[in-house]
Amino acid sequence: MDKMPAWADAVLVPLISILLAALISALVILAIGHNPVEAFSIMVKESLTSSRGIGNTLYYTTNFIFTGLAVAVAFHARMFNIGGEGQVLLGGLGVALVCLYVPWPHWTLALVGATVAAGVFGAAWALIPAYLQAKRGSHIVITTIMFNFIAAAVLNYVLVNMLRPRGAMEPASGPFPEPTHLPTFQEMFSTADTVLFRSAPVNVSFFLAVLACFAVWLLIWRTRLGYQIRAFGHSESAARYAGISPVRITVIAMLISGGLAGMMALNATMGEAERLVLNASEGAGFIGIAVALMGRSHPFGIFMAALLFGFLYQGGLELAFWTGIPQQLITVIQALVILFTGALDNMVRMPLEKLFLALRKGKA
Amino acid sequence: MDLATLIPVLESTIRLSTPLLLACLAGLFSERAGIFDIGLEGKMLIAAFFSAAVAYSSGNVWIGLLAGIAASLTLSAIHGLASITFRGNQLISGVALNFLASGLTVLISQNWFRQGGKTPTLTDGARLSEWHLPFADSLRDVPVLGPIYSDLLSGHAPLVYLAFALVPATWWVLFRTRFGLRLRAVGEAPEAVDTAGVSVVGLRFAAVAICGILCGIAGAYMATGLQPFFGKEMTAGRGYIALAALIFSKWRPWYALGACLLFGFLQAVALRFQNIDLGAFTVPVQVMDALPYILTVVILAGFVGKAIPPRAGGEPYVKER
Amino acid sequence: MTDTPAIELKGISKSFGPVQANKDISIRVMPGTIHGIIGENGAGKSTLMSILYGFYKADSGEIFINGRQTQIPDSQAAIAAGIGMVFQHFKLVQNFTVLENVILGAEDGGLLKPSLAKARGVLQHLAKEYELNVDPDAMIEDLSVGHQQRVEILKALYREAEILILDEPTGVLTPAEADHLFRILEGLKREGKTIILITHKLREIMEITDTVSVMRRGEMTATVKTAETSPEELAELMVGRKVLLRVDKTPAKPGKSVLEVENLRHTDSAGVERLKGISLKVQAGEILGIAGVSGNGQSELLQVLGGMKTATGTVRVNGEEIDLTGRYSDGQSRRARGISHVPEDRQHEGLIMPYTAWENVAFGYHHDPKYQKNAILMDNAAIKRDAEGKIERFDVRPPNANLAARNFSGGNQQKIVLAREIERNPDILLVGQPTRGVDIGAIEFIHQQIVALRDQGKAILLVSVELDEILSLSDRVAVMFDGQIMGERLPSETNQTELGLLMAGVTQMPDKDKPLIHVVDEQLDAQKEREAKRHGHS
Amino acid sequence: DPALIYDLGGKFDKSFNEAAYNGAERWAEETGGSYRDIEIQAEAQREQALRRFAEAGLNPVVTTGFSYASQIAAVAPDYPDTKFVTIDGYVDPAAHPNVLSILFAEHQGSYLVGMMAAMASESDTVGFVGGMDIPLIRKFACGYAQGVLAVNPDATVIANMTGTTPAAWNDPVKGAELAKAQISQGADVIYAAAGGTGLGVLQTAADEGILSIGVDSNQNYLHPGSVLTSMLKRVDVAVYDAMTAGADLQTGVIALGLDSNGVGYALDDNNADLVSEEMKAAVDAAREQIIAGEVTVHDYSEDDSCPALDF
Ligand SMILES: Nc1ncnc2c1ncn2[C@@H]1O[C@H](COP(=O)(O)OP(=O)(O)OP(=O)(O)O)[C@@H](O)[C@H]1O
Ligand SMILES: Nc1ncnc2c1ncn2[C@@H]1O[C@H](COP(=O)(O)OP(=O)(O)OP(=O)(O)O)[C@@H](O)[C@H]1O
Ligand SMILES: [Mg+2]
Ligand SMILES: [Mg+2]
Repeated sequence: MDKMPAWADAVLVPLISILLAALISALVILAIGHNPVEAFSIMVKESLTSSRGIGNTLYYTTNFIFTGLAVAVAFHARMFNIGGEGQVLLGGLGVALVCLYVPWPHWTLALVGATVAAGVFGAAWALIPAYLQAKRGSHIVITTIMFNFIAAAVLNYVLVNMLRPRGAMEPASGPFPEPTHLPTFQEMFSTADTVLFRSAPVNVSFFLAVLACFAVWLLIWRTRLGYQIRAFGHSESAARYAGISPVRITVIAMLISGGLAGMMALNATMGEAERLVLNASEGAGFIGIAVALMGRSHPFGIFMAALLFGFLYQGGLELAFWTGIPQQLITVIQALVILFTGALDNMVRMPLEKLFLALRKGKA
Repeated sequence: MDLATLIPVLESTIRLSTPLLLACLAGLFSERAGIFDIGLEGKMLIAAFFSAAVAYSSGNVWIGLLAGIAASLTLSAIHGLASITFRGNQLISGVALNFLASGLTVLISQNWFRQGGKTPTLTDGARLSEWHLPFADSLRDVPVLGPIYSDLLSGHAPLVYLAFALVPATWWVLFRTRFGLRLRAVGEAPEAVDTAGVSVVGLRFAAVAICGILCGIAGAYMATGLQPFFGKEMTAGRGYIALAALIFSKWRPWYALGACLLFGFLQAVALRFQNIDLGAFTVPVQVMDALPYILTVVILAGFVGKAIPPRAGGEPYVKER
Repeated sequence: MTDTPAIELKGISKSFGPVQANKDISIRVMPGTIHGIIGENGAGKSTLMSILYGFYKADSGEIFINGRQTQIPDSQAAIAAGIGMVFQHFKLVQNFTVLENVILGAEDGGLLKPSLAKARGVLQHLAKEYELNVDPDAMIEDLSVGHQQRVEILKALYREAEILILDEPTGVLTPAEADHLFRILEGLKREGKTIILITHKLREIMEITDTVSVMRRGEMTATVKTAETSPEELAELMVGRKVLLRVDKTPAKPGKSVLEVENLRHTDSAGVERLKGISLKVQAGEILGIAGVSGNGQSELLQVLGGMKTATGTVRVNGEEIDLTGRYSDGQSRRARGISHVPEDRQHEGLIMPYTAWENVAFGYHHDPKYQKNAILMDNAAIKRDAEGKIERFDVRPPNANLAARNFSGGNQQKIVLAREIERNPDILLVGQPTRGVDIGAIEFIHQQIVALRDQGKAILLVSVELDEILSLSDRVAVMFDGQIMGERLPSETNQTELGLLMAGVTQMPDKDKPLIHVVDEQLDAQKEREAKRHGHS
Repeated sequence: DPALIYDLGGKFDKSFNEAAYNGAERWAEETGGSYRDIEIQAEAQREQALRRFAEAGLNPVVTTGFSYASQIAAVAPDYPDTKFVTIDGYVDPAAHPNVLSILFAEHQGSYLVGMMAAMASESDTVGFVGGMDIPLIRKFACGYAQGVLAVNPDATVIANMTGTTPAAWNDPVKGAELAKAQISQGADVIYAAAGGTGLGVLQTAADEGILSIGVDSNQNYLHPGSVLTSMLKRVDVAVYDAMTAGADLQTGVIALGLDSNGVGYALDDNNADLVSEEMKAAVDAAREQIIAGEVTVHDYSEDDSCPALDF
């Protein structure tokens, strides 16, 4: 028997938490001399009410879904993968190599090839930390932090000394050839007379992200591997009793996690920039931690959290555009949202539980 | 490597290690009491800003230090509220506080100083001066020991000596005092502490507060000692490295010293020896840059083995489900 | 004796969310008596005592200590009121020494040194007075559960408790240790201390208590003088129906040898040899009981046979040798060989506590083709159906397959594990501590199931620290000590005393007037010394 | 109205972006006009910001940083009536008639400050601290090293990079350590081209009593008497000019070098005592020679190589 109905826990608690975060954010906006009502309405208007705004929001959402899922899969096996940043960078490298050096006839094939490459490269970058954790007990938190730095160095070297077109100023690869360009929502959904999602970077990889959500859900809750991953995550000794190999699960879970992180690069590299740039991950690896935690490691929750963060990113740019409020305000709002929905949720839940218990007793 | 090259490297090691060490000891107190803290970075950052800002405004570095500590303590209080009082997720709380510090410091700094997140440069009394140990000048010419004493050990900011003194102090507090006994117990078995008639909540808040104070000192040292100003994001990921050092040291004070010195040393070496020319080819700067991190992984995998955190770490203490 | 009760609880109620653990409970305990409390799993015994000790806060009700109304908002207040409690799940810091655990919360002054010195002295004194020997510098995690319990009692005595609550103290003790505990309790009673004893064992209630209270479903159903009642009556009060207190079984009809173990050796990760050449044989249709003080290798024996640990030596199942170190030395392979395993530690091994009951029913058998929908997906509906059948047949309460395992009481958790393992119809059933912490109603049921499986001609290896259980279930008994088999007996030809001595590694009877516990202690000390020496060399 | 989009480092980086900001502010002050500006926080926002401003009718849209080149190339055709300016980026003028690319000859300016460094150095060892190992920074370093060697062929140039993550541009503590490392290796003049990290280099130089050289903006004022000079990259002028020209802006490609005073070295009250007459004379002479084509400073980005320094 639960203390309160499931819908209240799933909807009411996050909702009130977000309202609290918004309230404090409003105070911060007031404190720096702006009008919070105006600020929020700009954010909502420019990111959720036009197809273009939605398109921009969904672009960021796509990134966060991938990195959020990556963190979540590792979490289910009780591992804290802080290495999303590095895995994204390597995934980007995989995408770039495949797009630059394979003569793809059509984007569909290129997408398949690049997805595989992104996954493989991201997974490979997670493999060493996973192996060391499984075999040597080296704490995955340290090794993945270290691998983020190492990945940055690798990418820096590769871009500056190898992939950069001769004489180019930018530490970036050359542009990917035409056939690898992914269709954007604008190309997909616009008709002759109405242009939808004008110039928004959102592209087919969004659907890939949604697919990944579903796949992860299936994996974790419907497959034998997921059953074993969760079992191992809950209790290593019990896993051993059941004949689930800790080494195998640790490595597989981290490979999947790294692969998912790597796939984020599809969106940013193949979908948006159409070349590999130095900072392809843009901190999404870290946002992914917050997204996974807020989404309670459930793909649906991750989708919603990614949407929220996408909204904050897009709304933040628009806010800066229309009011000149610095971008750091958005960072503060993000922090407050994470804090209230993810860490202070019991502050809302506890009184609600009492309320529902009292209501139930009143009825009984 | 001869002494003349070694000493500057080691000096640099000391400077680079100090913020790591303070943050690492901060984390040690918190995590030994069962509260995981990946918000070390944010606390250092916010302390760096407030210490520099207040030191600048007041012209007194010590008032700045107090302000930095107060700012860091505020974040600690939020972390405590979330993870102790409301039994929230400690990792999320830490992540959130890192974001909060990163945003707030620049926002406030811009609001106050209008220098794009930087504070004005501190001068004179607003800046942490260096301490010269007694006889440092007269002993310099003694072979070997002279330079070690006068150049390597002397001439650091007082907070550096404090940081290193805190290692034995931490050890002593943890293993020789009542408070330490209870603190370690609450991180291992809070129910044992509870049934022994000691407040779990009180102990954990105390630990989190100590963590805040030490992070505050770490941040203040960066923005008033190592550098006489605050620049945005100036902690540059050191909180995460400190966290790594903490796990590396298996939550033990002397090992923490070793781990932080190691990280500092590897960085100092990497900074000093870039573009090593091996004749046939030059080792690219990126390799040297990544070297501290690669070596950390190697050492971790080769020698350190499994690090077992305090048993009750990361879990809120819940009596009634 | 006065008329004022040492403890009086009036109208105590407590609910955990929607669960009402205590309902309007009142009880009086006279000073200088031993008061027993019995009740099924989940009846609310631990909750009531935890309220008295200030661990939980009651929703309503009053507490009187020595006639004075006392507020007990936390354990500090309880300690101040002279109450000490030994919890069902010990509240010790595993990697602290005995001394550190004893002084925790009762230190004198800010520095540890004087506190430790003082405690060392007091402990020496207490040890002499109550025969409570433990090495004050030993780490808790290195101590046997029996010794850990002594530490808990020492903690209470160190705080000068006048009222001592013990929650299922004998669940983990050997008979000798339990006897010893009772002598200590009687000594304490003679000194005028008041003792509350929670237990599932009616024999203990009859043996030592002055009065006994019975709890059922959160309510206090009766309080009677022990002298005026009988085990049968108590059992009925507890469960609400008549209970068979003895196992009903026919003589075994052993068939061919199913499990053969030869010279089995296992060394743990710390380098200590835990199994030192075990050889044994179990035939179809018989129960081989392994008795022993916990920590003498029985756990490792089960774990090796169950595929959780590697070992050297030979194990044959139905005449075929099985892999003990390589690719196929895991739980999956053992199950494929027809070995089922009810592990000793259901909470950390046998079940995934956050998993639902139905998910746990597939645990370990998640490869079973009948649980798969296709090559990729599991057939959750099939598992659920299977689980519902098992829940019904094994009378798991509440009969809700969607409830997480952690929300079942210990006895019902055990039934889930048993249902899963027994209904596999294995050739061999490994079963460890099948009734630890389980109430008598459930014990009866579990014993019946094990015997029924035997009667189907299966081989059963039973490990238990309960001599009662070993003696009543087994067809043959082997005693383990220090990683070796000390001897084998037929239940009909041995008794608790002989087995108790074998369990302590004593193969010949000691002097008449030397208390058994001393012999046991000496033996244990000698063993520890040997181990320390070995560690020193390595 | 014109618009200005900063690079990821942000408006107040104390060097490059801030120079652009200063130019825009000066324009606004002098003309009383108003402009819009924005700091982005993610790669994808580059294009978004460009479009936003173009659609809002702002003209010209000025961007700072080489990273905008490819985005402008993608966006410009959609807004033929808007003029785009990329500072440091290069967009093909034939394909994009509404884009102005402004390139700076940083190697020339760096060459001059390199000469000054060599002349001011007593130890014949000078240092260079770069933010990250990227081509632009190599261009700075390479020009600098050539200048040093031109004055003193036996001089040693110690060139270090701060790191490989974005934090490399914001780590004054590491900058300070790099400076100290170079000092211990004998350097007594250090040129910092490392954003916020450079502030730590300048600070340390001041504390340790050696000379430093600032970059992009005039940073002489930060530590008067310690900053030998600053390599000026007149981004402010470029922005000012672009905004002044407004919608009538001439597009194409402009290379701003010594000849057009697009780069140079800073001389003001703060460093007057540090720059001797001979030094000034030598540097000015070199400047004339470079303008006249008598001396060529090798541009790293031309062929990805540097005759004076290994990377
Ligand atoms: N901390 C808790 N939070 C929520 N529910 C609890 C808690 N402790 C006990 N309960 C519930 O309260 C009821 C009474 O539990 P209690 O532990 O007091 O029983 P018990 O009589 O001691 O049983 P056992 O013989 O198994 O020890 C059970 O339904 C149990 O699930
Ligand atoms: N040593 C063994 N002897 C007999 N059967 C075995 C042995 N090991 C595994 N099996 C059985 O073979 C089947 C396949 O086992 P395997 O471990 O290859 O599973 P799998 O296909 O890899 O599944 P998963 O990846 O989900 O673990 C299972 O039904 C398992 O019980
Ligand atoms: Mg398999
Ligand atoms: Mg109980």
